[in-house]
Amino acid sequence: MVKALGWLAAASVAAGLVMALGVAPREVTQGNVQRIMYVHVPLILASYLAFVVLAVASLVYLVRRDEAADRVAHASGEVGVMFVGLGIATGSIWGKPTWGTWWTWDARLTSVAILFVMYLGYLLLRGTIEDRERAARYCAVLGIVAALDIPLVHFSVYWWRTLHQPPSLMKPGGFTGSSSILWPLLVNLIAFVLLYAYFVARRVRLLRAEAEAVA
Amino acid sequence: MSYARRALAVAWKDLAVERRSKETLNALVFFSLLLLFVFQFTLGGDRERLAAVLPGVLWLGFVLSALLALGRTFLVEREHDCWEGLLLAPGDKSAIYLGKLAGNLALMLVVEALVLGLFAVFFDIDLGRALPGLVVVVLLGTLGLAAVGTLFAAMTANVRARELLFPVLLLPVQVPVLLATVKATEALLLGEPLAAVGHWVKLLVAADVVYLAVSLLTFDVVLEG
Amino acid sequence: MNLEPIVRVVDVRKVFGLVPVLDGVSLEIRAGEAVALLGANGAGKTTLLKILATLLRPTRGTATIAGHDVARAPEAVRALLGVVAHGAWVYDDLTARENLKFWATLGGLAAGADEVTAALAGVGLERAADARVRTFSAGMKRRLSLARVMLARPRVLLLDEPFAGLDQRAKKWLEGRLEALKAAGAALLMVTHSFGRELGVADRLAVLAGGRIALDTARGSLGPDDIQRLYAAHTEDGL
Amino acid sequence: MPDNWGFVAAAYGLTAVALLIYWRRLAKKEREMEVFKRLTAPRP
Repeated sequence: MVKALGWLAAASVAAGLVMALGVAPREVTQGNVQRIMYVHVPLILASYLAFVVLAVASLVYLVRRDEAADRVAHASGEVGVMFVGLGIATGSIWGKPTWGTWWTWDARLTSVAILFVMYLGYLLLRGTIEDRERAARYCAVLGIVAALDIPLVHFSVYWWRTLHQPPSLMKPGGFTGSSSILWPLLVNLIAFVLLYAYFVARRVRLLRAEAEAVA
Repeated sequence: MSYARRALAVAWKDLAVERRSKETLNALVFFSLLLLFVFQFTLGGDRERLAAVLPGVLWLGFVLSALLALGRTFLVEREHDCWEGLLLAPGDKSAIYLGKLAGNLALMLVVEALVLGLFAVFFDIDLGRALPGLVVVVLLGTLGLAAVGTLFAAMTANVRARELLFPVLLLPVQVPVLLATVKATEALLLGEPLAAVGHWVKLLVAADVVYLAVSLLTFDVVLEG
Repeated sequence: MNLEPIVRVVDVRKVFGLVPVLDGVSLEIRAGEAVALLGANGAGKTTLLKILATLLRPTRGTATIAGHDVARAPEAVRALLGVVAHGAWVYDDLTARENLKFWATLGGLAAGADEVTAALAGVGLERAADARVRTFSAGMKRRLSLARVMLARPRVLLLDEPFAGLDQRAKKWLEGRLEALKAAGAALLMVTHSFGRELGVADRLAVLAGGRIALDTARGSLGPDDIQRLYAAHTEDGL
Repeated sequence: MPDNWGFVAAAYGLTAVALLIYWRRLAKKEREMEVFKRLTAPRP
């Protein structure tokens, strides 16, 4: 099953790549550098999915103390942090030619950076506690608190940015809605979600093997 | 109503231990004086620069002393080997959370009042008009910090490198509270009425409600040992 | 002593990392009965005590107190428990009376001032009732934690080396208190290293070796040297 | 507006490399787990 998911993910990533670099039109104002959007936006949206899955799995673990749920949370956190980290990196690579600087306190990049640090803390907590059962419990609580914090982070960062200077026109990740842009974006989004699912599946299988080896 | 009595017992115990040992209070008072001098040396001279930076500096002082105070929440239990005693107390553990939270709030508010007073005197800021609004913002912000801080202090009480882990876990989660309080303080110090920062106040209230609710619901799980 | 055991441990296994500290421990204690648990250092005595005290979850097997599973219903178990562990659970900056009052209130007991004074008198601390616990000796701190436990009138008492560090007079006094609790119907599990007079309280001796109960016998008329011989025999085989 | 293909390549390249590293790390750990299992498998 996991292997099939792997091939499916690989195929859709390849398709996404072709569409992003070939099929999608050359953006009028930004030029081809805008094609970074087709990997930057899916990475961030997939990481949001990862953090939602993490919170739900944490809740399931707390209610049913089901180790499998904890493993899903752990795997989802790991892949989520990687994706959001890559999202930030690609965002700043995109920002350099567009705004002339690697980093701007743009609302979206800021809130994504905060998520990155918050869930990096989740992985740090996971790594610090030896006793697996206690680590699972504490990480479940942190997973839920962090997820509930995401909307608060978004509101506060947006008000902090938009109430003073108008949102910059060429903001990376701005959705110019023409369909020729939307299709490649959608395909790439599905590709990265499948990739996320594939990585989580393999990581969960590995975590289960590690747990069984000890029991 | 043994729930309230148990929460009060925990709060009373913490404040009694604190009043007699004065460990944390001394550390925090000394820390805020230190902070004041550092800011005085670096910023004291230039009035305009000071006014622009003051809200950030003030809240930096509040947050750093909050980290010190909150990080020590379960220190007395750990040092006197009473952690297992808390674990084995039958009944709803969130009463212990509320007791610890009250103790933390009292301690943090005392230090914040001191820091605010010192700043007002040493940087001769006219707090007069802004004070009522400031009190509201400080109370809501401190509650937000303490609500999650007390929960995370319980989580990191028995963990290796807890002094490092605690701020790393707490600060990112507290970004909304930090943004709201600094921006609101900035506006208030510029003379704007509290209504002008209504949206920040609403965000702080929402954050406090979320933090308190999730902490009360999950504290039992954290205190399972 | 009624027949139904109040403490029942069935094939409990506990693994730390890859090391099985407990490997199938089974034990039963009835109300009003005291069991002394002997064993070498690291044999898992304190681990078993912690599992019964709901502080550790067994990797496998079950342990119940008055029918409540320690892992699944810790709250119900804790209401019946009295634990005197290595740590005396005392706040040095509070007085003996304040400590008792705090633990009683936290335990949900409506212990009035007179009850607290009586408990302090019961453990011979009435003179030091209002002194800071910081000034107490180890023996006095142990007596204070015993007073804390007796206030709650537990049905099961878990004691981790209660006699360690006590002088002869305090040992004899503690023995008397434990006999009184037993007579009142409490079940006692006492982890100890000494084979001396303190075992007088125990109705049964259990030796923990190789992760299992290697010996479980009535104390009867066994003198200290008989116990020594039995213990040596079983711990050698166990290693 | 210059096309900055270099930046596009950098973004895609970085993402590809990172995903590959993670994938290889998973594969390596899985192989290690197989070896560990064979070693600790109880003798039939």
